[in-house]
Parts: sequence; C-alpha cells; structure tokens
Amino acid sequence: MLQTVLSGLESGSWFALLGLAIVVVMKAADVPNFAMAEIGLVATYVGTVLNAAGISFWPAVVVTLVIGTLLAIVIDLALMRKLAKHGHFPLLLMTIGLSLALNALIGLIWGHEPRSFTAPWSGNHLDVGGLDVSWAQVVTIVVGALGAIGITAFFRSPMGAQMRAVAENRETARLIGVNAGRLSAIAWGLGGLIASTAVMLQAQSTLVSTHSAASLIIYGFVAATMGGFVSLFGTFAGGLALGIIQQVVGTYISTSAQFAVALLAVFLVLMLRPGGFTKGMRLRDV
Amino acid sequence: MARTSHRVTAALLVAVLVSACGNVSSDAGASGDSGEAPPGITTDEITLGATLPLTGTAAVAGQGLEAGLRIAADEINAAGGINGRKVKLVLLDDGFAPDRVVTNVRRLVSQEKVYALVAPSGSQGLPGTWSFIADNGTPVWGPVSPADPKQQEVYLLSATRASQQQVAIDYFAEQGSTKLAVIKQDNDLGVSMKLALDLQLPKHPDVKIVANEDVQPGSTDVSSAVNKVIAAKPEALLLATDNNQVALILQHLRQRNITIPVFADQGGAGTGGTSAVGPAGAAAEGLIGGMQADVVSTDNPSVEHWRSLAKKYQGQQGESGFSLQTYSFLKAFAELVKRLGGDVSYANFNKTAESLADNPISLGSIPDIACGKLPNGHTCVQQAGLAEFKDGKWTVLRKFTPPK
Amino acid sequence: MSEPGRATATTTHTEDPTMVTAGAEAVTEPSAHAVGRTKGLVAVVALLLLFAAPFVLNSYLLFVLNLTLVYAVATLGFNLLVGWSGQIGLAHAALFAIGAYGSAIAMEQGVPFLVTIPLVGLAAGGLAVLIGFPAIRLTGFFLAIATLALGMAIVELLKGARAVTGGGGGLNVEVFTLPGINGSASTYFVTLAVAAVAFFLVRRSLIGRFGRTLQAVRHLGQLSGSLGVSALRYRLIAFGLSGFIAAVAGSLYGQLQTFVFPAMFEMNLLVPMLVMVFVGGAGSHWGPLIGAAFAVVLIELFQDLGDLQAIAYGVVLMVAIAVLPGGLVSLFATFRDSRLVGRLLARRTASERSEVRA
Amino acid sequence: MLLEIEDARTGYGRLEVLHGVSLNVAEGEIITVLGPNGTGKTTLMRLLSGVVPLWSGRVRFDGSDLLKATPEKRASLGLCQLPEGRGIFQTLTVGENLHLGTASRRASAARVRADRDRVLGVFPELAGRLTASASSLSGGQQQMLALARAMMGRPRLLLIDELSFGLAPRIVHDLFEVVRELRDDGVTFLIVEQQASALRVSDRTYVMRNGRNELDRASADLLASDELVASYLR
Repeated sequence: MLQTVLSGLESGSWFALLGLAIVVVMKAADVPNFAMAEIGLVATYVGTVLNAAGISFWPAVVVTLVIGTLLAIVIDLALMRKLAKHGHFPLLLMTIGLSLALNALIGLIWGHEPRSFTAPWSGNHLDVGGLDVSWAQVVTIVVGALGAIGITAFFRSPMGAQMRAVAENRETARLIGVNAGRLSAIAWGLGGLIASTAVMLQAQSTLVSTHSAASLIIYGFVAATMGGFVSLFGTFAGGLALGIIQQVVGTYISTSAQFAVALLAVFLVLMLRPGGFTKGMRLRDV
Repeated sequence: MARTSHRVTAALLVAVLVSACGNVSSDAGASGDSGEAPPGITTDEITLGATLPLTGTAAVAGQGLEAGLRIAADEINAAGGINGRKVKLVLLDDGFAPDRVVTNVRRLVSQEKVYALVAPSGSQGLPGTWSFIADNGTPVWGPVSPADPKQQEVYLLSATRASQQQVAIDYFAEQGSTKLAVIKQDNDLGVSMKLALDLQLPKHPDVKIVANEDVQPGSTDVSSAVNKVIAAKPEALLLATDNNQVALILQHLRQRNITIPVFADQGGAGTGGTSAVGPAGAAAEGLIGGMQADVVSTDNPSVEHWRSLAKKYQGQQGESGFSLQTYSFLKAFAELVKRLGGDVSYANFNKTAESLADNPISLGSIPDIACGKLPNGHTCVQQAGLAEFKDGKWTVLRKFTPPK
Repeated sequence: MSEPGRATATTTHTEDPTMVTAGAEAVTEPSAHAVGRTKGLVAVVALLLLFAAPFVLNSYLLFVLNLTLVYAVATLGFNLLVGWSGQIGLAHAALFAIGAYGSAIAMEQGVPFLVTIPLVGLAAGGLAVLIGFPAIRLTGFFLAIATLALGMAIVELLKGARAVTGGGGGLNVEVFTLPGINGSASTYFVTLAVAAVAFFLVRRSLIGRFGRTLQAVRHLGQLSGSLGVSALRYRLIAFGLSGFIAAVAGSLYGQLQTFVFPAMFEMNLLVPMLVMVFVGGAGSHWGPLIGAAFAVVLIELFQDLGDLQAIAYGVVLMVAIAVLPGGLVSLFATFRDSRLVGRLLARRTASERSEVRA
Repeated sequence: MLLEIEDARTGYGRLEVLHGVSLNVAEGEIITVLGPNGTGKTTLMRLLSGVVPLWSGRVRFDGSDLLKATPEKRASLGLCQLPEGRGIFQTLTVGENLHLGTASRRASAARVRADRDRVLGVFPELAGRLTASASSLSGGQQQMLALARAMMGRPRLLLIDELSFGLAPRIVHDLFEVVRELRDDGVTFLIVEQQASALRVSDRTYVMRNGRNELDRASADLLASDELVASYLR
C-alpha cells in the first residue's frame, strides 16, 4: 500500500506541477493551454541532448528551464496576443494546433524514441523500513512541493496580486492601469518554467517521448479542474490525489480502469463542487 | 421559376440514375480474376504500396519498416528490376490511426493503382480493408501487423505475435518456469496474447498465470501494473506492449531489483534493433525478444549483405530489425514475381504463391516462405525464434521453431 | 464574474455591445432571405453533382468524399452545440462512437441498418441530454472539461465492454448495400441522402425561432451566467439534438470504415471535429461542410509530405486561426462587406434595409 | 485644456452610440456629465479609457492625441478611471487592491508607502483593514477603496462612472466631500452621473441625451433651475 501511495505521489507531482502551469497561464492570460506539456517536452529534449552530449547535469537543467520559459513567452507574444479579442475558441484551438506542431517538430528533430534525463542520483535507492524509495521519487516529490510553495508565494507578491486582479476581471484591471499584456507574458514564462520542471522530473525518473505528452496534459487539466482553474492549492492537492487514485485503482481494481476512474472523478468533482475543491470565484463564461 | 427548376432537377436525376446505374454495380476496378492485365504494372515498372505508421506512437517501427522497403527496392532496381520492371514504391503514413489505414488502402488501390500491398503495417485498421481488398483482388504480401490468415489475398510471411508468444511460453515451460505473469495492451496486441495463452497453456499444465495486467496503449504510466506483477512473484514475464512500454517496464522492474526473464515479441522488443533496449539502457540486459527475422548482428551472410546496404541508407532506423524484416519481404516478393514469368495476372500470382509449399522461397534472413492453399496455407511462416539482449548485443537464444 | 444582482443592474443602464451586434446582424438577414431562391438552386445543383460522384470518381476519391459528408453531418451537430448554443460540450466524439457501435451491434441482432440510424440517434440524443445536465451548473471551460471527461469515459466503457464491443480489438461492421449497387456507392448514396436531409432540417430550424432563441440563450449566458428555466431547456435541447446528429453520423461512419475501434474516437477525432467547426465558422449554416472538406482534404493532401505532414497540419491550423479567427466562412463575410462589393450591392440593399427599418 | 473632446463618434459593431460629443475639461475642474439611462454616458467613459475605439472626431489629453493609446498607457499618462461598479477585486485583500493603484507607474517602495499613508489619512476607515478581504467591505467602504486606489496612481484626471451608484445619500455626501478635498490637492475630475447630487460639488455640467451633449452650464446655474434638471432626467 505504501509503495502504491509513493508511486502515486511521484506521478501526482508531475500532474500537479503541470496543472499549476496551466492554472498560472489561465489566470493571467485567460488561455486554456493544451500545448503546455509539449512546451515542457521541447525544453526537456534539449536538456537530454545536452545531457547525452556530456554537458554536466546542472548546466543542462538551467538551459532546459530557460528554454522552456523563453519558448512560452515567444508563443504568447507571437501567437496568442492578437487572438485574445476573438474569444476563447480560437485560443483553445491555437494551443491545440501548437501542441500538434511542437510534437511533430520534436519527432522530426529528435525522432520518436523515448528519452530519459540522467541525473547524478539516477538509479540510487533508499530502504525506508521495507519501503523501496528511489532518489528520483524523492527529488520529484520534494521539487513538486517546493514548486507549489514558490508559486503560491509569487501570487502573494504585488505582481501576483496584479495577476489575480486580471484573473478576476481583465477589463477592470486594465482600466486601473494594470499592464495585462506584460503580465500575460510573465505568466506564460512562469508556466513554461513550471511545465519544463514537470517534464524534466518525469524524464529523470522514467522515460518521456512524443507520445507521453498527451496523457500528461490530460492529467494536468484534470488537476487544474480540481482546483477550479484558479486555486493553486486545490490544483496541487488535486494533482497529488489524482496520482494516488490512479495507483490505487491500478493496484486494487484494474490498470485498465485507471483512466476512466480519473475522468469520472473529475466529473464528480465538477458536479458536487462546480468551482473545484477549493471554491474560488467563478470563471468567466466562454 | 422554382417549380421549373424542380422539374429539371427531377429529370436530371432520373437521367443520371438510368444512364449510369451499371457503373456502380461492382467495386472492382480494372482487375478481376481472369487473365486481364492487373493494375500497377507496365512493361518497365511495377508499382507497390504500403501504409505504415511513419508518425505517431509506432513511428520508430514504421520508420524501420519504410527503410527496409526502400533499401530492397533500390537494390532490386540497381540490378535491373524484376523481370525488367523497376519497382516504384508508394508509401503512405497512417500515424498508427486505424481510420487512416482504411483511407490509405483505398488510395493505394484505387488512386495510386498499385499492383500489390507489400508489408503494410497499419496498426489495427487493416481488418477494416479486407472486404475492399477482396473486391479488388489486390495481393497483400506480408502484412506486418495485424495478422489475419483467412483472407484469399493475404499472405503472412512471419510468425504472428501470437505464434511468437506461443514459442516463448514453450521456452519458459522448458526452462521450468511455472509461474508466468503477463502485461498487455488493451488492443490487438492484447488480443493476440490472449489467443497465445488460450492455445498454449493447455499444453503446459504446470504453468500458471499469476498476474495478468492491462496497460493503456501509449501511456507512460506502467508502475501499478509492474507493482502488481512484482507482488505476484512470477518466474517470468510476458509483454504484449509497444516498445516504449517494454523499456519502461524493464526500468521499473530492474529498479526494484527484480531480475526475472522478460519476453516481448519482435515489435515490442525491437529484436535486433535499439527501439526498446536503447531507451531501457542498462535495464535491457537479459530481455528476450521474439524473432520474425534473424537478428541484425549475426554473421549470417544474407543478413550481412543487408547490413552493408542498410549502412548506406539515408533515413532513420535503417539498421533496425524492422528494416531487415521488410527488406526480406520485398526481396521475397521480387522472387515470387520473377517466378510468375510473363503472366502477372492475379490468378497466376495466387496460383504460384499457393504452390510455394512445394518450392519455398529461401532467403536466409527469415524462415523459408512456404505458402499453401486456404484455410491454413496463407500463414506461410509459423516458426519464430528467440533472441536475448546480452552485453549490449542481440544473440540468438533459440533458432526458428514452430510452437508446440 | 460578478454576482448576478450587479450584472443585471449593469445591463440595465449600459449600451451592451453584444445585444447591439445581434441587432445589427438581424438587420442584414432579410437581404439574405431575398437571395434564398438563388441559393436554393445552387443547393440543388450541388446535390446533383454530389449524386453523380460515384459514376465519375474512383473508389478512393469516393471514399474521401463520403468521409467528408460523414464528418460534415457530425460537425453539423457539433456546430449546433458549440457554434449556435455557445456550449463547448466535448463529448461529441463519444456520441459519434455510440452511433457507430450502436448501429453495428444492433445490426448483429438483426435490426436493419436503416432502422438503426434513428435508433442510435435517439439513444445518443438521450444520453447527450444526460451529459448536458451539467450545463445547468457549469459554464465555459468547466463544461468543456466535464463533458470531455464523460466522453472519454464513454470510450473507455466501450473498450471495457469486451463481450459486446470486442474491446480494444475492434468490432466488424456488417455493410448495408442497396440492391444492385456495389458497397462503396451504396454507402455513399445512403450518406448523401442522410446528409441532405440533416442539413435541410437543421437549416430550416435554425433560420426560424429556434435558431434565434439559441443565439439569445448564448448571448444571455455570456452576460450573466444566471439563466431562466426555459433557457436551460434550450441548452439541453441543443445537447440532445447535437447528440442525435452525432450518432447518425457515427452510424454512417461505421458503414464506411467497416471495422470500428475505440481508438478511433479519442482525441484524434475530437481535435479534427473542433477544427471543422472552427474552420467552417462557428454558428454558420454551411460551415460544417466547408470545415469537413478542409480537414479531410488537408490530411489527404499532406500524405505526400511524409515526415513533415504532422507539422504541416499543425502549422496550417495555426496560420488559419491567426489569419482568420472567424473561420473560413468569415472570408465570404469579409468579401461581402468589402467596399467594392458593398458599392455594387449598395442600391439593392439600401432599399431592402429601408423596408426593414420601416 | 487638460481634456478636449471634439465631435467624437463611436459605438459597437455597426451601431453608432455617440453621435458627436464635444466637451472640455480644464486642469483643476470638477465636471459632471449628467443624463438618463442609455444616453451613451458609459460609452463615453469607455471611449476615454480606450476600451472602444474612436470612429471619428478627436480626443486629446494634455495636448496629445489619444487615438492609439491602450487603457494601461492612458493610466500611466495620468488619465485614471474609477470604473463603473467600483471595480474592486473581491479575491484580493484591501491592501492588495490599494497597491494595484500603483500598477501604472514606476515608483520606489518608499514613495509608494508615503502615498499609501497619505491616502489612508484621507480614508481612515480603510487603514485598520488592509489585510482583510475586499469582499468584507460595505458598499460605501468599497467605493472609498476605489477612490483611494485611484489616488495611489497619482492621477491628473480621474474619470468616475457613477460614484453614487447603490449607496446611501449620506455616504454619497461624504464621498463628494472627499472629491472636493482631492481637487484641492490638484486632481481634476470628470464624473458621470444619473443623479443630480453630483451637481453640488462640480463646477460645470454637461447634459447628455441620445448620444449628444445638449447643454453645458455652470453646475450652480443648473442646480438653481430645478425644472431644467427634471426635464432631462425624467
């Protein structure tokens, strides 16, 4: 059981971080970003290439994070900005088109074989009272928690408050002088940073490839839904809970039911608490 | 005005219907079973087609399959073609999506007018084309996946997944393993595994399946399946998954210090190549792969010959096991067409192919191709081999043998 | 956003932009009605050409055309929901699957194919209404996510119900053929007939009060989020209708593919469906046809690009959105509103408009 | 003139709402724009804040054309707005709301703190509740917060849409007192109102009807002739 929960916390941390990346962009830029996992994946692939080329671990990590951040900012400035006035539907489709294009681009440049990001602690294990704990798991869970705390702290800062104001009412925020465009670029950058972290964590403990992004993004959205697309805490807790539910269902019911159960969980959460676990304010209509 | 237009419409409708009704009464094109000239063949060219997963979840395999076909075609053409006809390949990508496989096969047959489909590997969509294929009589030579041995037009040139899995079960039983575990995908891979278990378990009464887990196709989350398998303490593990999941499962197992032997079929293990063992890294040590074609690194002369050609290939996955497989299939096809002589009609093609049992095509790189008549004769090869990945290299563990 | 009380107060003393635009559109509508007769003729000629297709096209091109029509019908339903009622309900691919599977399974039980079409329509329509119930409580992305989750769960169920559906291994579909006609042409004629009826009926109903009410409900939803009972009823009707149409299209799809797998109905179908709605123009009448043709033809054209096709698809989609955020249909609108055409039509429309205003 | 509007036309979609509005605001003035429902007052506000584009005519702020400036750019020029319905962010604390007022300008932390102390001096009721959620404030307090927040941006011209909206007359009276105090500090005001109560503090009043301004009078004169006001507002 504990082994199951541990696995659940590990994958839950990826989901939670990706969910947070989605929520950050959603809050400040009002875009449901289906390309989030691919952004992280592009960055992580660059990292693994550097890693394989013999660049040592930490510089490769830094490059990965910088690329993820910059890529997201460029996407916002080049593609999303001028679509905003046409409503949500073109934005939603644009991120979908972007995810297809980025995914194909990765395949074209680096091929479709899965990759991993070798870390100094890769393959090392701990034995905690009969529980088999890998360092990769420890790193994932700790970084996930630190990331969530960091993002929460960011949203308490003056700039974070501006983002929350934009999330609550974009037009009013602009009227009183909040520069929504600059905030949206920052939010995209932050989202890209978090997504790169999530995918990189996945890559240091298992394999990532052009098709691992699809399930990651869905679970990320599930986590974001649990937080009502606004609550950071709800998203993080939702992601972790999702990971654990997945593993428990896989272990005690059937591995083929995992996906369906996760989806039904979302549905139930939405029906019982339309605003997510931690009910924030309602979201604007599409 | 409106009424007049309605009348005109009605008249036109009737006219079109009457005049052209005959044209839509049969799906077959210019072909037919008689001695008519089949499509895709001229005095100096023969057009062959395939649908392959060049992108999507099975892209690694698809690129290898493409490579083999191209290498073989180049070699054949450099030597003057088949009976003087140069091979023209039309390879379409289906992205491993069943619906696109169906569209692609229509396109190959009706639009591109191919003579035959060689080594198509269109995920699980191929069964959706059998009735169309039957209408047109187009030979399907060596579909890599999935296999259906009951069609008149379809010739299976390598051991099916199920046959490979049967051979693996025989092998583990002989090694004295009594507790086997299974991880399979919920698609045609899983279906063939189920078939293999149903066929082979009655032959080994001691062998028990202690864990039988499903995983989502394309998912990277295999840990709960692995956890359950570990908890059941099996002596060997059979996989029916794609190569990514084979790599993931190996990593999870070895991380937990579980060293039981693991088997995957040719597609999953990428036997001979690196599609599974590359990503798995050190965890790949000891992986047992099914063999449809010989392993790529042997000193078998026919494989060596292929290897020298594959080294020069420009695209990706040229030196993979998939490449060797389709290379061999196309070479065998060329051999068969040579034997047809001047009569390239489908009737003669089928007659000649079904007589291969008496005079098999022997390439050396794959088991001898010995097709016969239906109901069972179109499964031209039943033998599968096993290879083990050891010290960074695939070595033959068991020569080609049919299942017990 | 704001609590309902204040939202209502706001609308009472501002000049609301959405209401105003709606009014402006209404002004132009009668002029379109005037050219309705020409349009009717165009439709008849188009139908004739489509009818002649099996006699001139090869099996592949006919298949592609058939696929386009099937997708057009599916998109017709999707557009009704997304474009007209403004609800992003994403269970459409799953309802389409219900049609494909339901029809195939019913045929196995001896039900004639043509009878299975309305049957699966009703079943999926009912299911869609159930799925639509969250619409009472959810809006925007929450509705999208909830229906996406339900849709995926339905596909998972199809996978799980191995005894009936064949699970992940797929299900063979018995092909219905009209007497004396080959399989491909027969499937095509059935599709064409169903598509023509579907487009005709949906267009009729959308031009009338039903369409106006749907749009009003949509605009209301954008304003406040708090809706009256009848508005909710209309939302559910939109769900039910779109589900009905989706399943009808699905049953045709099953006939076309002759073999169905759960994997056919996942995101890889939903995404093109969204593209079709968008490209055709959300809330337009003929958009579904244009969108379906765009999506299908694009995929077929890109076959020749090899490795590049996936990236080309994504890039073309992105460019299309960036250049035409209102969809391809907006091209025609832009053309109509352009100065040159505007001047040419000025005399005519001016007289018509004065009529309307009076 | 701080703000000059000449024959401004605008609307939504194809529908024109303002059919030519002209008005001027001089530095240090308090101007009221009065008019009944649906006369285009809010559209005028939206035009000035850059939410709706100008179709024709001219809008100049401090001598320069405002045609292309985005809402946030206008705010940084000193053209601040107190939006209709107060625009208080319910999910933020009172302090955070207040701090948002400085979003449009670059200022050192010390300057911001000084400004905050000064503003809180004007609105002592807010001082003790900085960490409370803004949603816990009463309507009057929220309007105070909105005014206080606008002051944090050091505006030159403050546009106010319905200061009195939904508030008790007593509170409205207090708020107008504050407006007068702030004017003495050098802020110019353009206040859009439905109710005549704003006339008591303002210098001049424009009366709008059907998308045009029909009257420009000294507020005191207008106030004196009850009849006139009544005829326009009923």
